[in-house]
Amino acid sequence: METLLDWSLLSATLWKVAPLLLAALAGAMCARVGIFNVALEGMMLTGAFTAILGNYWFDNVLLGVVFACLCVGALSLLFGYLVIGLQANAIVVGTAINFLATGLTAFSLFAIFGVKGQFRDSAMSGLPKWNIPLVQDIPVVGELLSGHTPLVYLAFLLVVALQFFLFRTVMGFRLLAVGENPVAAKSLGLPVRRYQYGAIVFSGILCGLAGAQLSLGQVTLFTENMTAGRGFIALVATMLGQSNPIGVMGASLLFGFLDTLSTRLQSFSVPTHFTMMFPYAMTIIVMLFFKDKSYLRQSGRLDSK
Amino acid sequence: MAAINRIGWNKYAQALGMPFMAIALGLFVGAIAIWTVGGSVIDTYAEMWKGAFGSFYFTTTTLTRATPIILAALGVSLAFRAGFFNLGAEGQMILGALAAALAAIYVPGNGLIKILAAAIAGMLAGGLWSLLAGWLDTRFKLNLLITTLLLNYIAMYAAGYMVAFPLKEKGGTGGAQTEMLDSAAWLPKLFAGMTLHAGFLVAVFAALLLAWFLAYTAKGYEIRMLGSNPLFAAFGGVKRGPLMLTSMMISGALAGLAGTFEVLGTQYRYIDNMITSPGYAWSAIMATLLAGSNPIGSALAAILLAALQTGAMGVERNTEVPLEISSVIQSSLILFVSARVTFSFLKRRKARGADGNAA
Amino acid sequence: GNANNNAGNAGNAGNAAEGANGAANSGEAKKRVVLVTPEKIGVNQFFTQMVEGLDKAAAEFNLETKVIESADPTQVEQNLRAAVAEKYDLIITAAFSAADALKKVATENPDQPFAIIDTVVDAPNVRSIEFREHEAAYLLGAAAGLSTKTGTVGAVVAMDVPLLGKYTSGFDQGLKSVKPDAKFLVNFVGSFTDPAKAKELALLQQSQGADFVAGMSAVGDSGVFEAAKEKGFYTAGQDTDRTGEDPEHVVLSQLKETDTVTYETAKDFAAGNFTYGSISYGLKENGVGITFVTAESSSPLSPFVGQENVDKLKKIRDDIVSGAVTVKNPLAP
Amino acid sequence: MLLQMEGITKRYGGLTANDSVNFSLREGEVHALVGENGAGKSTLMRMLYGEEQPTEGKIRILGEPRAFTAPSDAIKAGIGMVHQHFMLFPSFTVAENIVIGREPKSGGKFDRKAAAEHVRALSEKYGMPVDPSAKVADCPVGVQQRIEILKVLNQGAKLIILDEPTGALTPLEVDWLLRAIRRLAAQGISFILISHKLHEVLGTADRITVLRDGKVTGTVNAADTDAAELSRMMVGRELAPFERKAANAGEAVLAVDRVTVRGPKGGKPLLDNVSFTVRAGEIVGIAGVSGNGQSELLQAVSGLRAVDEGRVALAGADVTNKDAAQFRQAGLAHIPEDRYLWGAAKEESVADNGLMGHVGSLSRRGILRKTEIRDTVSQWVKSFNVKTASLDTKAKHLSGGNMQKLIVAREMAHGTPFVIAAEPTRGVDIGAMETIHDALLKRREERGAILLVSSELTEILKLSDRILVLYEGKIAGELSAEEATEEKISMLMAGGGRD
Ligand SMILES: Nc1ncnc2c1ncn2[C@@H]1O[C@H](COP(=O)(O)OP(=O)(O)OP(=O)(O)O)[C@@H](O)[C@H]1O
Ligand SMILES: Nc1ncnc2c1ncn2[C@@H]1O[C@H](COP(=O)(O)OP(=O)(O)OP(=O)(O)O)[C@@H](O)[C@H]1O
Ligand SMILES: [Mg+2]
Ligand SMILES: [Mg+2]
Repeated sequence: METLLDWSLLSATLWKVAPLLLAALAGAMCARVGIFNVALEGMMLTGAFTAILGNYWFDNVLLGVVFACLCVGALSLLFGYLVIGLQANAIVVGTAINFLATGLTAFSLFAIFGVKGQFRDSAMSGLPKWNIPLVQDIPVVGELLSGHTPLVYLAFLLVVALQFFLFRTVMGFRLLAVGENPVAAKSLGLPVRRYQYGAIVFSGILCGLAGAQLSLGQVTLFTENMTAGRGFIALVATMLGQSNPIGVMGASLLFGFLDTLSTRLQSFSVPTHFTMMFPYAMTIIVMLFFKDKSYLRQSGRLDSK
Repeated sequence: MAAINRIGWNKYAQALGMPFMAIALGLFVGAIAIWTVGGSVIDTYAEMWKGAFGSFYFTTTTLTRATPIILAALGVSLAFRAGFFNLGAEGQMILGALAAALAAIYVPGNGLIKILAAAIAGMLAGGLWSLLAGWLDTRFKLNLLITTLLLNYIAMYAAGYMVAFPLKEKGGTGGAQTEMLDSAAWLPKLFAGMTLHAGFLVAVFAALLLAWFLAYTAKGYEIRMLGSNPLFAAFGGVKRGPLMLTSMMISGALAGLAGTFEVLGTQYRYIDNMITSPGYAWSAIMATLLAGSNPIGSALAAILLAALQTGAMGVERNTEVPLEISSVIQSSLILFVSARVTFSFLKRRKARGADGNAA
Repeated sequence: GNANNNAGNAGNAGNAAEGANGAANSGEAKKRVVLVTPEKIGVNQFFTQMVEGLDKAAAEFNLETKVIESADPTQVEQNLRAAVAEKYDLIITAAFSAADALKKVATENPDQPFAIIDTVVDAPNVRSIEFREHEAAYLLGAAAGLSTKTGTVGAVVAMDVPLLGKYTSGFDQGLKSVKPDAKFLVNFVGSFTDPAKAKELALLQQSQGADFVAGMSAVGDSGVFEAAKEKGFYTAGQDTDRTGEDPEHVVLSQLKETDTVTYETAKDFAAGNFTYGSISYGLKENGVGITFVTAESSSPLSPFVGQENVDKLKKIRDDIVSGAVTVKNPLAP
Repeated sequence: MLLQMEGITKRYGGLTANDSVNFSLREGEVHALVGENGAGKSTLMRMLYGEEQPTEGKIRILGEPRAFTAPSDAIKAGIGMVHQHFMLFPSFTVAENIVIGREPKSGGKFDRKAAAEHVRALSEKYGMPVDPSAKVADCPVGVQQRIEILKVLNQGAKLIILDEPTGALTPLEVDWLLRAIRRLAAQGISFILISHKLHEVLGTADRITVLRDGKVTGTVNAADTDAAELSRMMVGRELAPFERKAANAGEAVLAVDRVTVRGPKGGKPLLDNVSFTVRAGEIVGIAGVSGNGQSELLQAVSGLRAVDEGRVALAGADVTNKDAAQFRQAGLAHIPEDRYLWGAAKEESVADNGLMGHVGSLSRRGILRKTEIRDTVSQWVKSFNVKTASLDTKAKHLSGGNMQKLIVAREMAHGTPFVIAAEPTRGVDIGAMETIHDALLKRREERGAILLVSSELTEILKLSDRILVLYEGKIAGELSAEEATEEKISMLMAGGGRD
């Protein structure tokens, strides 16, 4: 019972990684066009709120998710306009958007639902859990892979799709070009800004999905600040995964795994503060074993423009 | 004349002028938010102003709040200027504050000795924590952005553990906090009955000193060049490794000092989350970026951000506008200041006028 | 849905009261009471209940009331000072994070009456109100011990901070008092606002054999409730009676009557018999408790607990009140 | 007429970069554009390419007036531009760089195989060999130049603008490029060629237009003019005849002893057992096709790169594997190969760029002496005729040639016994070249030891007392000033060493 590693550990990792992964992919798309997106946290929070709101208004989970994507897409458009259109510093704008999201969701919660802090409606149904016909009967694998919400599967599917998009399609190729050398891309006549806006809005949609998975998939409720720092972890996962969809997935899974492991460590009378520190410390240690690619180092200089 | 130009007052004037119209636009967006909740726009802004600068007391409160932001922003500015994107101000402040509290409690001696010991301990702790990230970069090529972010969490939990268990005050109310400092170790207040403490003077002095250091000293010059083009600096005989470690160390020490003054000047003990919950570090990073890493500009931006926060309290106390809307107003102001709307507007209009077509 | 807490300034109870009673008492100046919270009320039941208690007192005793939320604890001091400057007749604040600021402000303003809830500030012009949550937690632990079938129970706790030790330690004492060999699992969320993580931890404890998992994770408790509903185990809430949300699985609630306490404070002040010094609320004073044992609940009693256990618990309660059983306060020196 | 630019004026605030410029181009013509640094050549071309819009004037293509608001418009009109600073994606392959914008695709999928095939065919058609699957970052500059031209050709350009295409090429590559231009022109493609090297221009162009201070001073047929006339039109004066006194070399200042620098694992050494000395009062020229170890040699004798074997001594001190600061202390000044990579901080002011390396002498107890700094730098700006608005202008706003002059001034001012001059006149106009050459010779008179590396053989021949030729990391031969000829050097550079 008190073993450190068991199968449910991996299964727990898988489902709770989904919002993280979606947000980290969002970060990766932005990084690919040369924008450092620290607003992931705020966008995810907005997604979580609007997903619940949409579900409540339309009484339909799917519409709830779509509504979240639209709202966060719009928010990311604001982010894009300030950063690309008005040349504002991405980190300042991102931080301000995080702040805005905290205030706006809390306020709307009160304005719309008339409650403070939390909205929960036991009549509301969350995202369905899909059991995969044959897979679910395989002993261990079934437990691991079956019974997740559609967004969990979508998250992993998106990894493959984005990997394909970036490295196999023409549009992806041009997007990479825009990120690698915007001046050259512009002189070639590529619509640099359009690509940047596209990537940002898409990342907004991904954050909408991430939020929806959190508020309609993981649980079925909204709480002020319920992202609880996941957006920042996603940011780290983006960087750690070097903005490669597969790499980002690896980093997110690593985080999820370390986090699950850290809760298990709580039962081994390790002080809680240290178990909570564990994923972060381990990540630094893991980084020692992965050689830093130049791309990553450059992203560290995306800074003070 | 020449001398004036040399100091670059023009640049400062511009740095101040540009955000001005942006603030106006931000206020406009905020007005929409206030209007939607049925508040009076004029009253709300009046209360905001009063809350920030409306009386001598509130002005000093704003400056008190600005003090840690200024110091941390200076640290961040220095690192940015040297080309290192140090996002670790939070962790550095936390450890600085904790170390300062310990020194002030346990170092024997009179008040002055305690204060000095606390300042040294705070700066050392913040500096070393920052140095660790720098060292991981120079020695193992670990990305500084990631490590500084991660080290924040580690510092936060480590300090949390220390005050929740081994260093928790005896008896007391059960809060995760250290004992209260001996009142001898409290920083003197600048005015009776006000919160503003001597740390503010140090912060102002540090801003001037850093501005002077970067513009007028050889090391400051080397740091600027290192940040601007590291290969050029290496070519010219600047040693990256030691210079990086020094600037990270000083950057962290300034953040540590920010934490120290929070302990010695306002809280008189280390309390869990006392650095994180007011969001000092992110404010500092914003202030730095708003000012383009210019020390004086960062200090002014820090005061602006602090004013927005204390102003929000004024709105909270004296109007029916909910607290959440204050954060909406605050963030829209920041968004527009950051965009330097005026600047881009003018630029575009000019471009259009010249070309006769939209760019 | 949740109760409409009507917190903050959005519905200013003072003005409402004025509208209702203004004509009747036009001659006499109303007493003005302000509540300064040390942080955003947000998700914190503890504060929302205080606002409710204050609103109730305002309506009943013709008070003008006001709530000031601080954005973070560093702002309490300026808000307290502003409240003094505004010449409120009574300034109430709460929680240990306001204690230092209050100590300072109270000392500088010796003629201003203050009250602080949930911690003690030693000053002649301050009334301090404390809770002995560990007593209620003891009862909850005992209830869990009496009810569990598997011999394993758990608690999902917001953070590993000393203050919450009152809950876990009390629970543990109660549990062991009725079932010395019971297993008590404790996991920490690391946040007060993370229902997803709380749910994950509850599921973990269930998989480790717990059939009762107490929610002690503030807003996270909702996540614990969801887990209980999904996997069919039992759980309990905090502060207010939350059994109504899902009586089948949320079988108990540990109560902390901050609303009553705030109400009583305002009432005493309105009636002119306000006293200073420290008051402690425990089981004896009915300031804390658990549903079905110390307070009625509109929800049906779950068979998991059962009337027989409730009766045993009532006995334990009486023993604590009489001093026959002492619950150790982990924070006591 | 394929192209007519009529009365083009471009103003930047108060500065007039182009002043009623008329310029035309026929089909299949090579039309060269020459002029001093900052004369307005690039500006004129940027307007043609849609990167800037003229303040006044008209552009006609085949007689029709056109307005280009973005490069994409110009590309559509069949105009391609190869910028002086390449516009490539270093981490992409050659094929990817060439086809970008018109990628072969199958249902949205980028068909990289077809791209490689297409590029192979393209490079055969135009006789420009490239390896489609190589990464651009790994390609030598000459190949990168080819890639740029192929890219433009692939876009279907009928009019190609080349802004100083030969600046970074080796003589062989230059030769090859110029012949390719003639060949393509014969196929009907038109070229505008910007260059500071008059012999290239005279040998390649059909017509030559000279710009001075933004105005056209004349358009002449290449066949009817010569270098002297062109330079008179450009600079407004006759250049002084060049004179060089015989060498009188003294003791060794730089001694390189059996230095080896190993390359990436398994590969050949980048420098293989290289020994030579540079003595006081002489200029030693290093020639070689790029990629044969010049860069590594420069870095090894300036403290920017560690050596694996051997020793380096500077002015009597052993400086093997010391860092740049210690080299400088021992007596090194260094005009770097790549001015923007090593030589300058673009975002900083002219004054700050000038200060680098002089911090010690221009500060007292760690504090900068601002007045002296400004006096010193403005002295250089004056003596080297650096065109800059002020000392506070950011370096990125200086034209490349002016930046180069500033760097030369800064490094020569050190007065060190040893000077490395790597490509000292790359991208500078003929007037500035004269100034820089004079400065180097003057230092030689003052008994300085100078190591000159240049891809311009004429420059090497003109300045050097001794010439060393590097081939595959080894010294393939040494020639004295008297015996050296372009042919002999070229032969050594190509590996035909006299053992
Ligand atoms: N965007 C701009 N803003 C202000 N001035 C400019 C701008 N672009 C060019 N100039 C100025 O216009 C003048 C002409 O520059 P241009 O680049 O055309 O020179 P050039 O002939 O190409 O010089 P070089 O031989 O050094 O390349 C220079 O004085 C330059 O400083
Ligand atoms: N924003 C600007 N403000 C002022 N001048 C500018 C600006 N942008 C470019 N310039 C000027 O435009 C000119 C041309 O720039 P460009 O990058 O084309 O130089 P270049 O032709 O490559 O230089 P060179 O050929 O000398 O190496 C330079 O003289 C530069 O000073
Ligand atoms: Mg040019
Ligand atoms: Mg040029």
